[in-house]
Amino acid sequence: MVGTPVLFIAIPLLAAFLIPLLGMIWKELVRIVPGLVLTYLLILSVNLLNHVLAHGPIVEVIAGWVPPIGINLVFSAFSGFLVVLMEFLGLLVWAYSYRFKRNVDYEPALKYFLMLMMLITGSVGIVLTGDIFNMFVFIEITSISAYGLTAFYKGRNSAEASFKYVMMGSIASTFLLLAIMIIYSQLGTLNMADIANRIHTMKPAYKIVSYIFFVTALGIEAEIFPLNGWAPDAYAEAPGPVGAAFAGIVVKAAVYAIIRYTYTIFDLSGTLNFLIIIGMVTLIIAETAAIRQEKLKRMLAYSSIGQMGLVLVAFGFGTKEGVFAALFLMLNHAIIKSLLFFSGSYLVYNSTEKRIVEVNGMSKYLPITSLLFALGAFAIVGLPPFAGFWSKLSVMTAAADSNMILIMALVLIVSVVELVYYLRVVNRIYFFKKEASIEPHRPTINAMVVMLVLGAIILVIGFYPDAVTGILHKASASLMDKSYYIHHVLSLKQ
Amino acid sequence: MIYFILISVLLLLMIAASVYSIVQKDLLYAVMATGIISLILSILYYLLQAPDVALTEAAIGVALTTIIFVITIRNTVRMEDESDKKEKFKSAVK
Amino acid sequence: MDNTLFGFLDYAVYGTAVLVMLIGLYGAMVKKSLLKIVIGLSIIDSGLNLLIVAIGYYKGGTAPIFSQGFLENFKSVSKMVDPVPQALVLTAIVIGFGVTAVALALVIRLYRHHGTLNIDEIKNLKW
Amino acid sequence: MKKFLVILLLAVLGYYIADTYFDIGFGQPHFVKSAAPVKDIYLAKTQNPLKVSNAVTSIVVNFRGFDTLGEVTVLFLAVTVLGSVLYKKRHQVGERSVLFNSSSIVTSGSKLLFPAIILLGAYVFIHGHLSPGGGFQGGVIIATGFLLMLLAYENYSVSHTALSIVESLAGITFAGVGLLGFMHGGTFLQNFLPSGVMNNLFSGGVIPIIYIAVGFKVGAELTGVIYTVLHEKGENNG
Repeated sequence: MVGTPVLFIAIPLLAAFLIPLLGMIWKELVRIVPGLVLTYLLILSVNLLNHVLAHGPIVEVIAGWVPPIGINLVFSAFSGFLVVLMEFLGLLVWAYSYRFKRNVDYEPALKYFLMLMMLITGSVGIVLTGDIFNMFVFIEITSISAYGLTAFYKGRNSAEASFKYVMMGSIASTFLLLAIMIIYSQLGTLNMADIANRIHTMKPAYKIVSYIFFVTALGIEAEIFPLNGWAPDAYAEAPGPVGAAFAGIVVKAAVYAIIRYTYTIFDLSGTLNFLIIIGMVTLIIAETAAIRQEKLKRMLAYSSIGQMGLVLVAFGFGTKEGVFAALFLMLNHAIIKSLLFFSGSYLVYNSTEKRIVEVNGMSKYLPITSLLFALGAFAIVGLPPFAGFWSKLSVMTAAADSNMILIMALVLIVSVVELVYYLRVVNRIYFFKKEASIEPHRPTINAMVVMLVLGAIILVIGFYPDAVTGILHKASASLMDKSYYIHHVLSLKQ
Repeated sequence: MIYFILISVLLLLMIAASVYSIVQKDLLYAVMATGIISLILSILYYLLQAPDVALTEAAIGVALTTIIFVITIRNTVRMEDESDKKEKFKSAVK
Repeated sequence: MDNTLFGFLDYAVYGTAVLVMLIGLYGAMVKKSLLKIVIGLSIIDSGLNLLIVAIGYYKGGTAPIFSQGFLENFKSVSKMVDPVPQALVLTAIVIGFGVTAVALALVIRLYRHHGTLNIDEIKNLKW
Repeated sequence: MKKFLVILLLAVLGYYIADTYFDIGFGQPHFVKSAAPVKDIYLAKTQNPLKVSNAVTSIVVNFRGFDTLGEVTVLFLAVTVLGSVLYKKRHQVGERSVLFNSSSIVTSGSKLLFPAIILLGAYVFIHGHLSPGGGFQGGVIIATGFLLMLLAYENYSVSHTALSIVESLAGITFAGVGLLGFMHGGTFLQNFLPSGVMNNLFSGGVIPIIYIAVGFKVGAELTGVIYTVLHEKGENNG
């Protein structure tokens, strides 16, 4: 054993409290320390995941009180996989923005890395925690950092986007607390495993109301239609790497929470069909909206919302193949969408409006970045032999196994729609002429390294998907095995 | 009986204050009404046997939230419809 | 104390809390002034907190404090109100204050940019 | 039309919330029969191994101390975000808003009250495990003391550096005590001090230490919030 799951929360918090002091000594430390913390946590998470895959889940108890008395953290194969993904992406976002924000020597830039680190910590906390109220606290940590990061730039409409996000976020926390209190008032406990163990004794009416409140609250963070009004604005107005962090980290945490409530905690019958329906509606609305967008980042944001809808649909099959496909989609989406955000924000760096027409002929100025963007675009559409192909294929096979022909057709149609709007951008990059010659903003060396790493991962998964499928199978098995989770958490002795 | 009347009056006052703070065009008075809501809440918490929460609500809700609202109003506008932007908090207080 | 009066209170406390929440939600959804929206959000929080504390209340219970007086007179834990919702509300109040402060900071910055608080005039982004 | 739709939506929502909660019932234990409410365990353990008088304190600081750690982090982040959102230019603190011109009665009265308020706040958070109150309440009371001084004196200022040092040290104490418990007992935030005698000032193990740290942290953070907002005099309207 190299460490325990609580370090994922304790170390970043300690660092966050230290950073203002360190900043008084040497300003550069404000940037470096979050990177060191994230590196350490990535190594820790990989080690723990290896341990968990071999020996079964770790349940960490806090303050010496076993569940259901105290709060506990659960590092299973499923949550561990997401933690590794989040810490990895967080490290990449940090490395990408390290020099990007360097020339901006004003106070928000110093706080940027602190907020980024807390965004990742909050998301990791949502994934790890085994207590519903503790999850509320982590959701608030994540959202407050996200408000600050959205409002980062002064010149744009970022404050407005952030205000929208604050409004939706506070309504979300209201619903979350209402649902938590309904459950507490019936079962007298806040521990997830304990609730799952006893939920069959609750009145069905209470179960339905609290489930709907939970999904409403978490759906705001997970960008489910019609609760995603804040998302395109926040993505468009926040700095590029933050958009990648939202798509890759925050949304993943919220989807995790919805899935945890649906699969483990509630035993309602219709929830899986409910997930399929909201997922399909979100998918259709978001993809049709993405075609109409004129700004690059808004288009990417709608595409991201649509992908989350597809993930929910895949989770809604309720089979092991469906969960596997959903996890594969989440992994691919996190990596590919980050690459698109990273490279896309350089392609439109020169304009303030960030319109899609700005990318005309950028391949002459930024050949490698353009190539990486095209790679990401093809991968997310699902063209072989890139990573996205395998996840779309696994969704199709899972749908076929569950006899859902309609969904297979829908996935195909949506892929065509995606192909249309992504090809439109790639076409502009390669085959349109720039009217005025510009001085392009070249990617900094670390940004380039980050993008190349992501591109390499896309190719590796594309040509050799077995590299990840083993872990994904184990993760999906760990999510499906509800009684094992309950038993494992509640069997701890003082 | 007194307990009953007290709670009923407090609850009615709370609803009245919340309606007032939504309806009132003068944001300063609206903020004062939210302060009153918090004050009533802290008494209610005390009656509901939650002294810890009552203390917190009294300090945060009544004092701090109200004051940062007032500072914000001082830095922005006082009237909701903004037809008369010139009317400022300062002149009203003097 | 009279039972019928308590019967009325059964509905009064929850009803008021829900009503206050709805009034705040109405303000947050309908009003045009940014500050009014923030006021609405803080009213929602008030109603919600009252609701949570009311869930933990037991008729005739005492505050969850083992003072000298309690230990001498009552001795029985069952006479105490539920302390868990109170602990949760403490957390929720402080978090709500943090969110309100952030929202107000954004209001100040929006006013600096646009010179107005009316959302119809600020709306550059599509809703 | 929009108002009508909103009212309709709210009526439906309100009906479901109210219906559920009315059904749950007010004023008596409402747990289902098979439930084993954690509150009974909390109340029992508060008395015995912990020897804390205030059950809310024991829950907030010990049983659910992780929530509290997250909560002070939320406040810390709120201060950070506030500074980032309201920042104007480098090395330039905004002009102070003057809410009202204070008379000499106000100023001298504030001067008289200030030490009393600080003392009250300190008392509240030191006795958090014995009586109602604790870190949050004490911290908030201290912040109101500073608020009074900031309002009464136009030129009264709090050192921003000192605030952030106090805040950071208190935060490090909290997380550090947690990690000490981790090293000592194997779990984060575990109590590693003897719990003493009930209703004594020195009882409850690490609970008073954590609550004092929370008090300092919350006090510094809220003072920081007020200070930051107060120094945001609008540019457009002088």
